[in-house]
Amino acid sequence: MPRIVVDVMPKPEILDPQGKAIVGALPRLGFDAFSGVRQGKRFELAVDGEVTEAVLAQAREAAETLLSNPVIEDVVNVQVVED
Amino acid sequence: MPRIVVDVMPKPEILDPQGKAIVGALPRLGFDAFSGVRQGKRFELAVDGEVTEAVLAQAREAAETLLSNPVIEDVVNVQVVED
Amino acid sequence: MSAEVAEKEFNIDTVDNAAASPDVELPWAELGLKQNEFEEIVKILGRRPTAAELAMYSVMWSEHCSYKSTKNHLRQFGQKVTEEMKKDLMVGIGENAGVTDLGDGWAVTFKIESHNSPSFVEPYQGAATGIGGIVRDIISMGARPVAVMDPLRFGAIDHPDSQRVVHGVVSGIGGYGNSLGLPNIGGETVFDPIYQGNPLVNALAVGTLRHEDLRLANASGVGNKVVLFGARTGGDGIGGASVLASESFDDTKPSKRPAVQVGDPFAEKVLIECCLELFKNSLVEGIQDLGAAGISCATSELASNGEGGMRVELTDVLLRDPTLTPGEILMSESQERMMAVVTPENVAAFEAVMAKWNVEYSWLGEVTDDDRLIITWNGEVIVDVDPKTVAHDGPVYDRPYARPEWQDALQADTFRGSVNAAILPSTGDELKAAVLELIASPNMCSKNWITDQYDRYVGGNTALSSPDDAGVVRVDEESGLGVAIATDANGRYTYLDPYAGAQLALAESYRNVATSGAVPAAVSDCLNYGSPEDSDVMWQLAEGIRGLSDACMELGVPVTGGNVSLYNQTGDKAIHPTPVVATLGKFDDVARRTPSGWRPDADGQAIYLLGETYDELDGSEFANLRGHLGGLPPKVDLAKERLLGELLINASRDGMIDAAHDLSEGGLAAALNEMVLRYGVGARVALDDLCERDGIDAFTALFSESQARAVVAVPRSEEVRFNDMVGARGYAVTRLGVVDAESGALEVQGQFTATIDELREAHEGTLPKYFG
Amino acid sequence: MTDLPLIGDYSTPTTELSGARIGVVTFPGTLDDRDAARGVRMAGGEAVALWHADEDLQGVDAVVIPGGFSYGDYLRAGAIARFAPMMDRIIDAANSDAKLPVLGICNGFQILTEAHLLPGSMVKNDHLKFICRDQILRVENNTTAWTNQFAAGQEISIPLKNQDGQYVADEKVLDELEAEGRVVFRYVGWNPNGSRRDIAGISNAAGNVVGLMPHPEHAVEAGYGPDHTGTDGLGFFTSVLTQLVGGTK
Ligand SMILES: Nc1ncnc2c1ncn2[C@@H]1O[C@H](COP(=O)(O)OP(=O)(O)O)[C@@H](O)[C@H]1O
Ligand SMILES: [Mg+2]
Repeated sequence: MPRIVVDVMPKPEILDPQGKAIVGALPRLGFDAFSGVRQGKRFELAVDGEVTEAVLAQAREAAETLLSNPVIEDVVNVQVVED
Repeated sequence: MPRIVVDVMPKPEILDPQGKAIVGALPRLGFDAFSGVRQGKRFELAVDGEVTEAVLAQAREAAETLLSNPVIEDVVNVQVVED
Repeated sequence: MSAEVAEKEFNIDTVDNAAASPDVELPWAELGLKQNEFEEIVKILGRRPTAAELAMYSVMWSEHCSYKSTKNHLRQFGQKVTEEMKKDLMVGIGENAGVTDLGDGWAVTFKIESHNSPSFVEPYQGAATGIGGIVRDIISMGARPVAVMDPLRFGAIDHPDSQRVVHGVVSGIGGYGNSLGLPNIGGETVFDPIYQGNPLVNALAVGTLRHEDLRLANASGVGNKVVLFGARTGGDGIGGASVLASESFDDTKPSKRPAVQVGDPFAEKVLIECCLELFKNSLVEGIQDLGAAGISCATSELASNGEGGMRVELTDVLLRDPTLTPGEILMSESQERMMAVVTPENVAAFEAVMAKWNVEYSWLGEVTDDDRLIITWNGEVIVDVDPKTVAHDGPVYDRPYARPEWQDALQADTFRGSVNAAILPSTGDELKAAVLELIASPNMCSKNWITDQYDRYVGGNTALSSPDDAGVVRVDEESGLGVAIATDANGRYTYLDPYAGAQLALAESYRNVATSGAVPAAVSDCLNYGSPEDSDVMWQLAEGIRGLSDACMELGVPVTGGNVSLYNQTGDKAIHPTPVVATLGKFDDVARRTPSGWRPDADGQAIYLLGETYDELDGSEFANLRGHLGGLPPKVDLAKERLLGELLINASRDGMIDAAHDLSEGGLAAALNEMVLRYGVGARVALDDLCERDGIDAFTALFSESQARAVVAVPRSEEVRFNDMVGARGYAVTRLGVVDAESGALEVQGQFTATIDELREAHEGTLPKYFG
Repeated sequence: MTDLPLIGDYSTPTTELSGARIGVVTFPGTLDDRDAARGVRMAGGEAVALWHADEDLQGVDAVVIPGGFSYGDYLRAGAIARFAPMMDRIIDAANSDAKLPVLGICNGFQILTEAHLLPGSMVKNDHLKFICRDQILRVENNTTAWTNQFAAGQEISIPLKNQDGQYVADEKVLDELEAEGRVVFRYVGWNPNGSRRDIAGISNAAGNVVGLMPHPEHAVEAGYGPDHTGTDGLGFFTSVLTQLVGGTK
């Protein structure tokens, strides 16, 4: 069954407390290769039938209106994935 | 600057209350094309220098140990993204 | 629905099939049954069980559901009761939770339960679903849940794994409880390496109801409908049952079932409101929550407690995972589900309530006039049992027990005997350093880091909560009628003396409730022990139950329900026996509750110590700080506890005291510190009279953990009355000093002065230091 | 809400403020609706239950959107609630000439930002933990519908309890809020969640819509508020009743 993946990330200028906590924890665990971390959300929308343009348009609109808050977040990706 | 994206999703057999809440809301907003939603996490790890195999290996290990909880989540993707 | 299900390729093991194929190998051992138990099932049925029946018996006859190792002992809770103790008991042991009459048509129900091993595997979800489960027990009595509590035990504070467990458990309890709108009014937090691989996460919920709203879990009335509502059924909590995956018992197809349950607090919140609306409109005849053993438990208990039988079609269960087999559906422990019995006339009204709250439901069957529980799969009978044999007639064992060989040596190893007296603090400076060390220690430090993560305000009825001795909630806003609850246990005491330790747990929670001003009325307990198959542990358990039941009788408070959690051990090493005892007290008006510290306007009030102090340091927090555990716990004197309780309650009723704090772990040193820090108001005290009267030194006065003691603050105008009251009852009392709002310090005259800032830094710094 | 078994029921006190009808919205995951209704009643008003799925404002004179977890809030606090039919009515009424007074508390505040009645948004507390404590606030603007009974600069103590309480907005919006006096409350002594510029609550330009993270409804009755004595939250409810009776609505 095809799925549509929607990725939402905190806007770069908004402080991301979770990302910050992870950045702090990484070196303590011996991971020293990363200079920053940001935590966003990944949604997988299951589609029963075919992913038509109309379905994709719905996904895009849902991403902008419900799945993200444009004040603090950007939709960085809306993409069809086939299993 | 290159980034490594890590995607983490709740295991398919595990209840995903977040996804459930979204599935319930979508049709009320007129989005009727989706039969299921699961909500996971997307991490973007910033790398200062080059993404070597060693850095990628660190990202993979961090994904499995810190960024995901293997009891209830799967790492579905670890991938380099260049801007 | 059925069409879709019919496509599933299960090897459906019907009752006919079972009768016709007696020799099929069944995975009873993998499901945790013993050979004799399996043979008993065959005898009961007169044939081999079907796969679904095997699933039901195996979960219902597990230790967790059947109490097979403890049943013979637990009986004492029902036997050691007087008529007087039964007077206010509306529902006793055996139902989902006990119910106690509060007066004015109000009743209260409360229960404590464990969620220990799930919380070690996945601390957040384990703790969260622990709260979820106990709250559903309360709803199923027809009550509105009004508060929760969380007695916790973790491993060593500085062990690396404690980070994972503490963060996960605390945020899980908060994350679930806060989302339900239930104030957290107290609990316990203990750190001890003995719990490292086996933390204890106990959860308590309390609910209130009008008498007429009382509901019981039984299915009566032939033709009444059986409905399952709430969350859909998934494969949660049946990881161990994967042998049932194909139900053909060829384990070539291992199924992927989540061993951990994930909670959905929003679904539970909606379930609470929806059930209350059902109760209010009298739409259900019987109701049962789904917890351990899921539908197996709900159907067999409803059917066996009712008059008739029950017939259920299992393909009508709404599934989250369509690959589940009948056996798995019966065993699933998916959260946030309830089962109810509804008369045909009420079906439409029931459905309207579900629609309003957007809750999914499915009608599964109905109450029948025979005594059978019959479960079908697409019409074919896969379960045909006498429900009593599933729910109530499980195996019962008289496990062998004996006083451990090491017990005498342990009790002979006293603290005084083991430490060089020279290292004990004696000068003022040494005593001050010891007090600061004590109040900063993991067990005695402030638990604010934890309780600040819990909502204590929601509902607007919380009259006392952490750090006071008991949580107090108002039940009736008009009259102020309310309840107080405290939970306690000291695993070290119980390890040293399992009988006395269990009594001490009761004594402390009883004392805490009385200290708040409430009249102790009922008890719920969660018995956390190691493996009952170990005769040492079984002895601890037998002694614990005997001790607790004797003490309940003596204090006149009945046990109304509880929970047993066994096999709490890492390898062969059992945890300390930890019988967590919750005492519930009644308030005619919570406005007269007594807080555990004095306020600035108490300046000049007299500070009194009630009770006597003996040289009792074995098992104490001070001994623990010095790494010692041996000897005998403090002496139990229940007659004194009762008397002390009466004094504290009377003093509250007659307005003779403005603050009271009982003495327990950490003794007088801990109590004075906590009373000063409660509202940041200092005090001046002297220990001389106390030391002289009781023949002890200042160190013992500060750190002994003698029982039946409390510190109170008495307004000057009440001193004569207070002394008369205490004197008339012949209770030991000594004036320690006065509240001093100006000094900003705790001064122990002739010994030391510690500023409030010093005390606060020591007391409140510990948990943030370790956990951030 | 009120048609459910409240723990005890008591009648509305009769004061000169009674008569005003204040709606209290209940979503399925709302937790503090009973408390908000109690606040309204203790101040002398009549609390009217408003159900999220209904479309009828029942002629209320003002609305409180209380705290809780509206629809579970797993996605973002208030994200789904903002689309409820009752919210459409409230948004219209708040923006209409009548300028319906609306108070959003905690989750209610989050819903108001999601609904764009108030600017900015809330993200997780900077320390990432749920926090419940008594919090001191300074009343920075005492001219709104919900704060007119406080003195300017008055410090009040009410409970704070949330997980996603960190107020964020871009610098331009923040400067605008400051310049227009729309920062209504600021945290004093300690910023409990990392909110920009210590902001605890804001209003819209007209001052009829106010949102804040702390919980005035948990500080309306002595014995059950901060430190078991505080009743500073009552001022929110007397403010709106005073404004309504004063005919300034
Ligand atoms: N995990 C917890 N959850 C809620 N409250 C807690 C927790 N741990 C401790 N507390 C509270 O902190 C206070 C001090 O605890 P404790 O020293 O065990 O009390 P006591 O000795 O009076 O039984 C009590 O009010 C208790 O309810
Ligand atoms: Mg106490």
